[in-house]
Parts: sequence; structure tokens; C-alpha cells
Amino acid sequence: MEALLEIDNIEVVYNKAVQVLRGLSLRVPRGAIVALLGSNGAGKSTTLKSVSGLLALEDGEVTAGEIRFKGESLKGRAPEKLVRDGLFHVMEGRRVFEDLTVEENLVAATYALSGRKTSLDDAYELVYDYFPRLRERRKQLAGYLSGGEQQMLALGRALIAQPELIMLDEPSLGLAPQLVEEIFTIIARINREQGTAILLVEQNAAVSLAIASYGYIMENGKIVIDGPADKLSSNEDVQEFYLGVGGKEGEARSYRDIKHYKRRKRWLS
Amino acid sequence: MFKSILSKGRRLAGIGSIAAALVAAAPAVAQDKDPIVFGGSIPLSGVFAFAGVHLHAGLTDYTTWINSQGGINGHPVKYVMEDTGYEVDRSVAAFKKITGSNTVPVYYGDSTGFMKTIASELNSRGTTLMSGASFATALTDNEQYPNQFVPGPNYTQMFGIILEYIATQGKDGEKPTVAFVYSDTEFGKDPIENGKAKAAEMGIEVVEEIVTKPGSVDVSAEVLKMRRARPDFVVFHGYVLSPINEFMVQMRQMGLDTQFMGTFWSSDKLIINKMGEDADGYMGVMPYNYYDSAEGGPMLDALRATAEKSDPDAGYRPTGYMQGWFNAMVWTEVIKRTMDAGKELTAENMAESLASIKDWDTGGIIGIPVTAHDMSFPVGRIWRVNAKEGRYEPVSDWIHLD
Amino acid sequence: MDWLFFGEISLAGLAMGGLYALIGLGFVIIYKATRVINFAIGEIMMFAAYLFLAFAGGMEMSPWVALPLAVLGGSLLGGVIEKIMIRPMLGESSISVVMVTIGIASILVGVVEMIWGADPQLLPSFLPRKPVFIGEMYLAPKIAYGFLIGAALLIVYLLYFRFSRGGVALRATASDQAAAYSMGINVRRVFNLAWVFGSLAASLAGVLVAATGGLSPQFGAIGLSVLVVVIVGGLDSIVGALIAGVFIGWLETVAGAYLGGEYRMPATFAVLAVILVFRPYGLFGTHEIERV
Amino acid sequence: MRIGDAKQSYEADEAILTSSTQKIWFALFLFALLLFPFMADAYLLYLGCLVGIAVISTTGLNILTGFTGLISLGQAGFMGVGGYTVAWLSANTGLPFPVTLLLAGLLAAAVGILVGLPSLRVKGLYLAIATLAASVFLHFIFAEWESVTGGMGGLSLEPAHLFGLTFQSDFGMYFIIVPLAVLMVLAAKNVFRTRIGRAFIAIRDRDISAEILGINLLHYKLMSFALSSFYAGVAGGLFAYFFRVVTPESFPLSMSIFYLAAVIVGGMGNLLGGILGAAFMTLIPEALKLLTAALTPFYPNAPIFMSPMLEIIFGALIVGFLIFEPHGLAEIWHRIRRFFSLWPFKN
Amino acid sequence: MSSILEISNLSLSFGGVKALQDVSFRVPENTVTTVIGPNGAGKTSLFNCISGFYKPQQGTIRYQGEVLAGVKPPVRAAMGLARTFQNIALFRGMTVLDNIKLGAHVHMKSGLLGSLAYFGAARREEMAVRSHVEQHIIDFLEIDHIRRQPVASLSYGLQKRVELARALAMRPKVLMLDEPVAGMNREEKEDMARFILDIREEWGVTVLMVEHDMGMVMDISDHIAVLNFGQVITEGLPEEVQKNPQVIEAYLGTSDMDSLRKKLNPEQEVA
Repeated sequence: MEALLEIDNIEVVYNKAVQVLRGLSLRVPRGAIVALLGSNGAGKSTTLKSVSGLLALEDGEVTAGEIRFKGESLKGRAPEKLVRDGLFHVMEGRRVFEDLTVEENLVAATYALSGRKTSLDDAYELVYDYFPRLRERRKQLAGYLSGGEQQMLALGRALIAQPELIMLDEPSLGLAPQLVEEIFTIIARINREQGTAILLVEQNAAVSLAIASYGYIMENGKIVIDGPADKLSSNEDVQEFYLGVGGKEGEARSYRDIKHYKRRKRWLS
Repeated sequence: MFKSILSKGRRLAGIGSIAAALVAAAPAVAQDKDPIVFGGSIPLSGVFAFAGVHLHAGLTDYTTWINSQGGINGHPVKYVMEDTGYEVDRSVAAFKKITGSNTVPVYYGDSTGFMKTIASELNSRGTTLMSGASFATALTDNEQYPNQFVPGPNYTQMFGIILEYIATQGKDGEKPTVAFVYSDTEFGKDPIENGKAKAAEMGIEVVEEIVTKPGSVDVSAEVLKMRRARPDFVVFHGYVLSPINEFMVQMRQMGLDTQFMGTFWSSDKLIINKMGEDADGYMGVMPYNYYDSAEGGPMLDALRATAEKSDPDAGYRPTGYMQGWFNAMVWTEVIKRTMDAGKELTAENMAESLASIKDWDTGGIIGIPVTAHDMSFPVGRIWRVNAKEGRYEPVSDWIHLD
Repeated sequence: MDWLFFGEISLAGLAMGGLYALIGLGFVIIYKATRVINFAIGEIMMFAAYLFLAFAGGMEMSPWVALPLAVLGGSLLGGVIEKIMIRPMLGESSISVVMVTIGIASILVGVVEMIWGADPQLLPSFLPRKPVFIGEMYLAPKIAYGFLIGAALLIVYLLYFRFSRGGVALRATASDQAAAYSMGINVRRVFNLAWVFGSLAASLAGVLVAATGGLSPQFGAIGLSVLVVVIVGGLDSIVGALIAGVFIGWLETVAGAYLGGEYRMPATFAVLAVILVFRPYGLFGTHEIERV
Repeated sequence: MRIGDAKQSYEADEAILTSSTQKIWFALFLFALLLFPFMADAYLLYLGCLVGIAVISTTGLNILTGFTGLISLGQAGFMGVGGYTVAWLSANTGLPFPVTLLLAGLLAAAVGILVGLPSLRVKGLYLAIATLAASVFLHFIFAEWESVTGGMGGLSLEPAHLFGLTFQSDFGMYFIIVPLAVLMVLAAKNVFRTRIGRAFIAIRDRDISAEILGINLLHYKLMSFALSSFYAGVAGGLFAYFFRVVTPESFPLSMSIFYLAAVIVGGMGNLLGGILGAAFMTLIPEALKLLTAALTPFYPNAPIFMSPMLEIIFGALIVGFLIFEPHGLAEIWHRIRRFFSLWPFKN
Repeated sequence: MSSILEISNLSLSFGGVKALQDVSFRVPENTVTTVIGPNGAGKTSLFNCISGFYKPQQGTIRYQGEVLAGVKPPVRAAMGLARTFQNIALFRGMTVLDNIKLGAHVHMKSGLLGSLAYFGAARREEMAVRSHVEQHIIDFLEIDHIRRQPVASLSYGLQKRVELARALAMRPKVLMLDEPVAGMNREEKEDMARFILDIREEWGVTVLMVEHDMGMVMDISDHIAVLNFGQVITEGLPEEVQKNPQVIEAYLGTSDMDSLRKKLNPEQEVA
């Protein structure tokens, strides 16, 4: 399958001091759902931000490697241009415009269509088809929506933009399990019906791998395991990663055992 | 924009010639005696620049003229100045700098603030007599400011002259009513207490008293107060232009037939230039003749000739010019008297000479002979704007307070 | 108590307050979109008023041509300031950015003095001079018509922000910058437009205020009153700016009329002090919660 | 300089001047300050005194704004409190100048504390505006409380006196102002060697984590306000003795902005920067005057353009430094020093 | 083992969002106790409640048997509760040494006058702190080579270590560490683990930490509490926690992947 997004060995540094990504690579084929899993602080959000160009807002910088979207390097391209080119980033924490109504939130997203000819009315209809609850609340301020509804709105905005790739950052965050399942069902449906590729960043491994075709697990700024989703979800690898159970013997000694080798010597001398 | 740039350009051309004169500063008649230095902290820029450039021109032209007359008792005159931007600390700096490298018997100060600030130093030095742009009442206090004088009436005296005039304007034997409008500054508040006392003494009722910020400020509420107070006269003090115009226009729109009057710095031609037709009938108190006054006199003619020569394009010269010139005339007179008495040019001696001035003929700069009184010259005349002619015309005789 | 007098004073104050509201709106637009407190707003007003003077007085254009030109000039100035002096400060502390605007104010004063000199000026009068009576109450024509023109722009603005797509972009950016980027909104352009729109409102108000009170390089001091308005209303609240603008205008005038001109500033600053103590983020402003 | 084990050594390590080269230069500098009034003419002496006053006030503002992160637009107001205190005391009591200056500082500090009270609730620019409000009120009080302040006309003072000595001339005042400036800068330096100074900086950098370290925010913010206003009060008192007159217009808002600009141009949170900034900003108009004088023969309109130019340069300096050299003159100074490597023993 | 810190029935919400719901657990004295849980589980909120930034709507926190409600953050610090932050909260404008000295702030007394003069008691106190910091903390954490450097110029790992040093200078009884090894490489993590263990063993300080690196957590913790959706789902020894099905569910979502897959993506099966 043709790669829509290719991340090639990138390194990212914040504030010119803190290195967060250390040679990360991954690819998202056209039309596929790819899950990027990992614990908190592993660098998942940073990965998405370095793709969408929002890194600069936080004084971060890609210092090495290359990111290509539709075969073209993204270096030096303004974030809004990328969005208009079909790459939509749904940020962690949903980030709906709270003082705007639901409808205005969708209007804001139409800026992604600048330079493209499309029927806006159809676009709104499409969103309301996927999320009937948003239709009911179209005149309400987004700030008053529930968490699940806000996540729907965030997805709705992405739909408006008619992107080729949606990058979703932790859509399950803070949602009750039932809602998580509802949202993920819709994500799968969008992918299936609209043919939109999705790069899914998640902590919730199970739901992610359930809808993804391929998965990556990252730790400390790089990919540690990757593979087809069904293979990854054979629990042991993932369990080891998430819970620190077992581990490959011989590779690492326990943190408890290495504790004194330096200090003791100094202490005695 | 072109018009304003043009007028600006003209003004600048004027300055150009002034500066040239400054650089040239060579006496017209060869003299070998030590030069006498006129010092000055001059506001060529800043809020008072509109007057400052003309003060400067007046002082410069007078210097040129006196040197052409052989200087003072054969001593050439040198005018040394620095721009202050009308800021006290810069004025002080200029004073220190100029007096540091010259012996300066007389000095021009640009603001009341500066004059007060420098007073203690002036008093302790005792070498310099100072006057300037300020007509502050305090400066005529011999005790506190023995080395400073006011080249005309002080603000209180101006109010006195205005009130004397107003007193004569009553109808059917009733005294007219008056309102005072003044700015919320030291300058603005200067004569108010004394003015009120004087009015009470003369039986003129002060029906309203309004304080505003100087400059651009909305005065519609204050105008509403005027509408109720219905004064026959409004006296402005402490302003250059705004908000005088606003009071006049709005009060006339209301149908009031009030007479508007102002003190020296509010009686410049600026009012006519900026207000046009609306300025008609405005009255001011001026101790000197206006440049375009119908009167004459040897000194006034000399002034006009010198001005004409130094900048042929300038035409009319504003009140600041007259003030600068007169200042220098007084200095000259004082220095001359001191020298003639065979005394040293100390501040004390010069102040004594100043006090001795009695029935002095100013050659038409002031229409009547003047007598110094407590370090001031309490003389003046009421002038009225004739907007059609674009000039002030006298409406009273010269008034000399005792 | 003379109620008619009080009514007239209040009316004059409210009309002035309408102009304050307009300036406050200009201020809030800039703050909301870019988080910059613009201390130079008074000087931008002044600059536009001088432009008007140049066009209508110097070049003898019809005031009704000069007015839009001057306002346009002022808004352009805002755009340029944003582009060359504010944008490089993106991401710097707010105090630094404020100081930059103070620096800009000083530069503008210098430029104005250099071009037009330090003399006080009067604007050519262009508003009708026939007294306006509302019932028995007299209202000076300049402020009455000034208020109407200002109010017209105010309404246009409110409609624009509420209903247009551009207004949505502006509000979206104000609400969440990064999210706005991710929607494909050109945030830098929105910043620039916010300065243009904000300066436009200020410029119009500048010409109108200068038309009623005269003009000089010290005109920018009016910015202090505006600061009171926006702090009392809340820096990021349009409604706050409108209400506080009208209120502060009224208060200033009433305090000036009843207590004397020297009480205008202290009266409004007293309100400001009370607000700072009891509602530090203004009547309608949002209090940002700090995260650890 | 290496750190040994002995306690003695930590003390040496914590000293302000750690190398002998530094000590020599500092001694030379003090000597030059002492010599200056004997060499300078009246004008330079006057400027020297002005710079001295500005250094004190800027150092005070730097403590508050540069080190504690609390922006103040009230510095001129606090100076006014000091100035009026001195003027009133010298008119109504026979106290010698050290006492009046101390009282000026203390009263200003008290006012500073009062103004600083909202600082726990409001931050950043809201606080700056609270200080602005304070300076409006102070100006109002100076102008209207006629029985004490003399109203718009202000107060005049007798020269400073002590033990029968009268400090009437600039020459005399120099020997009050400059030693006091040196002492007060050193005292400020000391503060930043101790827990109090560290607490200030901690509050500036991150007030929430400062609280976690057991720093009582209100207490230290108020202390910073008090200290800063104390400096301002003393500077204002010296200002009063120097000019011998105080009026409400002696302490305008533009003066507060001037000092803030001096702190920024010099380098926020850097004492040396404050000194450099104070000197630089005070001398700029004078330098410009020299330039004008030099230009006048060729360009006769130069004086007319000077004042607008001054405004423009003042603004451009603020903007330029913030954009291109946010650490101010102090940083430039360090770069020059590094370039010449005058101090091989100090990092 | 007695508990130095006891959290009971703690609830905290912002607006409508419940950050903590009825949270209870205890921190046994002289242990390394770790709170784990997925992102957004409420761990940092919990820390903020303990250090006094957030006021919980319900529940109590007992420290050495004393209820902490109403005690202000600086006072808690003086009582021996020290912490570090998830995003390093050092003072970037200061040197390493000054940052660490700040930790000793609560144990110092000198006043403003002493400071201005830098004389007498004030100077002696500064010297005492300096030598304590040098001999016990800088030496222990092996950061003597950077003591004069401004914090901003240090690597992330070293900054974390300086933050730890500063917390130690507070002479804490309970040291709260918020993700002490996040973003570190293996070697840096090993160092940090060693310091944490030594702090407990040799200084007798109780360590309460939030951390995501399960390898390290399981290795060095004596006691673990698991938080999810603002609730404690279990607490106990590392090996107990690791095997708890609820914990597995919290971290992995489910253990029955096939049915989940069908549920979420019904049509794909058909296609």
C-alpha cells in the first residue's frame, strides 16, 4: 500500500535542551488506521505535533530526520497550509472552542477547505449524520457539551476538513468505557466510509488495536515494538510493556540491584 | 497635508535663519570689550515649542539689533542657548552647562517649574538675574525669588487688568458676572485665588469656576454648567488653545452671548489661525503691542525692521517674539543702569537697577511709559479679535496697575 | 437637586462613554486575539486624528473623504506595528510585549511631532453644529453625532464578529490558538487582522474625540482612561468593554461636573482600584486557572 | 577558584569580588568616582548627580520588577512620596538629612506595601495597572493636599545639612548622592546573596513552586515592594535635596516609564544592568544634544528635530532592546568582557 | 508499619469534572510508595491536594496523624512535605547552587536588615547552609561539577537531579516525586533509582512517587496504589498489583480482544 505519511528517523528537542524523540520512524498507508501506543510521556503527542507543525508553538524543533506527506517533505510548511492540504490533527484534550457554538466550531474548521471547491452544506450534513447529537446541540456553546460530545465535535471538525489523514490524539482520554467504545466505533466507520487514513495515538491499547490494522508501541522517544494489530494484541508483549511484567531476561537488571555500585565505593574511600 | 507641511516649512526656514544668526553671532560693529552673555533655556521643542521658537527669534533678533547699535556700553552681546523640550531637568542641565562655560549676567528661563527649581541655586550664586516665559505670581515675590523678575504683568496682575476692564462693561449700573476657566496645572491655578479676591473686592460676582486638563479634553459637561451660570464674561487661563475653542463654539451654539477673554499665553494669534471665524470677538490681555498693531514708536519700528531683515518671509511675528524682544530690552536696560552706576554686574545690583526703572519709555513696544513694581511691569491692554482682519485690535486704553 | 442638569450631564457623559466603548472594543479585539495589552492605543488614535487633519485641513479634502482615509491609515498603522514590532515578540513574556507597546507609543509621539510639530491643533469641524435636544435636555452636537458615528461602527463590528466567518476565525483564535492552527486558520493573519480591526475602531474614535476636544502630541494620554475601561470591563470581554466604556465615560463626566475637573481621573481610578481588589479580572473578564 | 573543605573557603567563594583582578578594578572605579567631582565642570557634575539618583531608583525598581517579576508603573509616585517627605520634614522640623532620607525611604516603603497588597490576588499586567492607579492617586494627593504638599506650586526646601555642614552645591550633593548610591547597590547585591533575594527570584521564575518550597508569597512580594519603594523614596528624597523644590509635576508618569525603560535597556534582573541602564538613559538626551550641536552648522533645523528625535530614540531603544537584546546592556557588557577576557579567573 | 501519610475519602472536582473520587490509601513510613494509573487518572491532582494547591471538596489528608486541611502550602513545606514537579519547576534564572539553597529557605531565619548588610547572623546562616548543601547534597547527588551553572543550560536529566537536590535541601520527611525518570535514558534512570533508594534507606525519608516507567516502579517500590478515573482501584505490593485484573483492564482496556474488535468494527468482518 502507498504510504500517505512517512516519518523517517526524526529527533525532536524542546527549548533547545530537552530531547523527546530519538530517531522515531513510522508510516501510515493511505486509507489505513494505524495505532501509536505508549505510556504517558513517551512522546506520542510530540510525534503528532511534529507532523502537524504545532511543535513550534511550544518551542519545539525537529532537529533531524524527515517527515513526508503524500511523498513531499513537510519541512518549513506553515501549519495551516498542511491542514488545507489534507492533514488534520485532532489535539489531545479535544480543544473545542468553548465560547463558540457547535455550529461555529464547524464553521471554524471550514478554513481547512480554503482553496478547495466543496459544498459546505453537504459537509455539515455529513457531520450531523455521523453525530446526530451535535445536530440537536448546534446552537449551544461548545463549552457546555459533555466530554463525549466534545470529542464528537472534535471529530466533526476533522470531518468538515475532508482530510486524507486524521491524526487523533487520545480520543478516549477521560471518557467512560462505554463512550470510548461508541467513539471508536464511529472512528472505524469514518475510516471505512470516507476512506480517511487515521493515525491514532492512544494509551488504551485494546480499543486502538481493535480498530487499527497496524500498531506501533513507543517508549522514550522511539518505537520499541511494531507489527500488525492482531499480532500486537496477543497480550504478552503489550502487557510487559505496560505493566513491567516479566521482560526479556538478561537484557536489563533490576533497578534494585544496581543501586550501590558507585556510591559504596565513594563512601568507603 | 501640503498646507501644514508648507506652513511648517516656512517656520523652519525662519529657524534656519535664526540658527544662522546664532552661529554667526559676530557683532555688527567692531568692539573690543568683553561680550555680555544672554543665556537661555529655550523650549524649541516639546509642548511649548509653538512659543519657544518665537521667543528664540525675538531674543536672537534683539541681539543682532543691539550689536548693530554698538552693544551695551560698547560691550558686544552674545546670546547662548540650549533647547530644553520644556522639561525641567533639561532646562537645569542647560543652565548648568551655559553658566559653566560663560559668565552669564542675565538668563531666560522657560517655565515656572524651572524658575522655581533653579531659584535656590540662583540665589546662592548671586551672579545672574533671570526672567523668562513665566509670568507666575510667585516669581514677583522679592523675598523668595529676589533674582527673578517677570517681563510684564504677572498672572495675578493680568487678572487685575482683565477685571478692571470687565468692571467698566456693566449695563444699567450693574456689575457683569464672570466665570473662571483654568487648567489643572501650576500655571493654571496661579492667579485664581488672588483673582477671586480681587473680583470680590471689585464687586464682580464669580458665578462659575471650572478646572479642566489643559489640551484636548471633552468639555461638554462644563459647558452645560456655563449654560446655567450664564456669565457675562469667561476668563480663560492656563491654556494655549484647547479647550478655549470648544467652550466658545459650544456656548455660542447654545445661544449665550458671553464675552471670552484670556491671559497672555492664551492671547496668541494661534487662536485666530486655528479657530478662524469662531475666534471673532475673543479678547486677550497683552502687555506689548502686537506686531501688526497700528501703533508705532522707534523701538517697535526697529523691531519690525530687524524681524523683516532676519526673515523676510515670516511676515507677522507672534506674541512670543515680542516677549523675547522685550525681555532682552529689560536686560539691556538693567545692565546699562548697573554699569552706569559703576557697579558690578551682580544679581543684587541688577535687581536694584530693575527696581529703579520708572516711567521708562519702551519706544512703542508698550504704548505708555512703564514702571517696575515688585519685579514686574504691571501694564497691559485688552485686545479683541477681529477675525475678518485676522488680527487683535485694542479695545481698551493701556492699563497700568499701581 | 437639578435633575435636568444631571440628565444633561449624564447624557453628555454617556455619549463620551460610547466613544470609550468603541476604543475599548478596539483594545479588547487586540487583546483577545493576540494577548497583547496595547499601551499604544491612544497614540494610534492620535496618529489617525493627525492624518485626518492633514487630509481635511492640509489637503483640503472633504471631511467625509478624509475621515475614512484617516481611519484606514490608522488601521494600516496597526497592521504594520503588529507585523514589524509585535510579531518578533511572539512567545515573550507579557511584560516585555507591553513595554514594546510603550516604546511604540513614544515613537509615534515623536513621529507626529516631527511631521506636524508640537503645536496644539484643531480639526476642521465637519459635524453639524445645530444643538441637539432630547426632550428638554441639551446635548452638544459634536458629541451627539460623534456618538452616532461611533455607535454605527460598533454595531457593524458586533454583527461581524457574531455572524461572519471571519468573526468565527477571530473568536476561535482567541479561544485556542493551537486549535485554531489545527483548523487551518492562518493564525498569524488573524493576529494581523485583529490589530487592523482594533486600530480601526481606535482610529475612528480618535478622530471623533479629537474633533470635540482638539489635538496635540499629548493626545495619547486618553489611553489611560481606556485602560481603566478595559480593566474594569475585563480585558478579554467585549461586553465588558462596552458596558465599562459607557460607565467610565459617564462617571468621568459626572465627577468632573460635580466635583471639579481635577477629580475626573481619581474618580475613575478609584473604581478601578475597587474592581482590582474585589474582581481582579474585571466585571466580565475570564480568570485563567493556573496549572501546576 | 576551587572550593576546598574549609568553611573559610565557602565564605570566600560567596564574596562579591572573588579575584584580585576584580578587586583592583573595583578599587580603581571607586577612586574614579571620588576623583570625578574635582575634575568635572558644573555640567558634568550635575549629570553625575542625576545618574546617581537614577541608579538608586533603577536599582529599587530592578529589585521589584527585574528580580521579583512584579511590574510597577508607580516608581515616580514612590519617589514623590520620598521627595515630599523630605521637603515637608526639612520645612517643619530641624532634622538632619540622613534622618529625613531614612524617613523618606520608610514612608515610601509603607506606601509601597499598601500598593503591593493586591499583588497576591492580581498578577502581571493587572498588577502593573494597580500600581498605575496608585500613581494617579499619589499625584492627586500631591496636587490637592495643599496644607501639606503646597498644592500645584509644590514645596521648596532648605539645602541638606548635617553637623553644621550645608550641602548646597552640586559638589556637595555629589558626596551625598554617589556614596549612597554605591552603598545601596552593594546592599542590593547582598540581598541577592541571601535567602531573601533567592526568594524574590523564585517568585519571579515560578511563584507556585516557590510556595512549595515554603516561601510565603504575600510576605515576600510585600517585602519586595517595600524594599523597592524604600529605594525610590530615598532617590526621591535626594531628588528633592538636589533640585530643592518638589511639585506634583516633578514626578510624572513618564518618569515611571523612564525607570522601567532603564531597567529593560540595562537588563532586567541584573544589578549591573540597572546601573548601566540608568546611566545610559540619563545620558542619551545629552549625547543627542552634542550630536545636534555638531549637526547644526550643516543642518540648521537640527534643534527642532531633536525633541521628536528624543521621543523616537527613547521608544526605539525600548523596542529594539526587547526584540534584539532582551538581556540588555548587561549582556553586551558581559560579551565585551568575555571578548577581552579580562577576567581569566572567573567563569 | 505505621503510615506517615493517610489519605481518606478524598474527592476533588473542577466544574463538572471529577478529578478524584473518594480516594483512600496510605503511605507507610520509610517506604517507597508509588501511585500509578493511566493518563488523566488524577495522580497529579492528588499530589496537588497533598501539597495544598487544590482544596479537596471532601475527605482528609493526615500527615503524621495531623489533619492538613487549612494548612497553607508554605507551612506544609516547613512541616517536611517536599516535592518535585512533572514539568521541571526549577528557577531557570538561578544557578544550581542557588536553586538548591532555596530548598533550605524554610529552615533559615535571617531578616531583611541582615540580608542588606550581609553581616553577623545572616552571613553565618548562609555559610552554614552552603556547607550543608555542599557536603550532604551536592556530594551525594554528584552534581558538584555544575553547581555554578545556570539551570537553564543543563540537560533534562541533570535538571531533574537538581530538582531532587532542592527537595532534599528542604530536609523532608516525605519526598513526593512527580515522574522522576520521565524522559530519561536507561543510565539516567538507573542513577535516579539508586538515589531514590538511598534517600529512603540512608536518610530515612519516605518517598511518595508518581511514575509511568513500570520497570522501575515494580523494581523499587515497596507499596503501590493504582488510580483510574479518579478512584483507587487497588493498593498493595508490586507483585500483587501487577496481577490484579482490574489493573490490567485499566491499562490495556480489555483482555478479550476478539469480541471488542467485532463490537467496534462490525462491518469489517463482513467485508
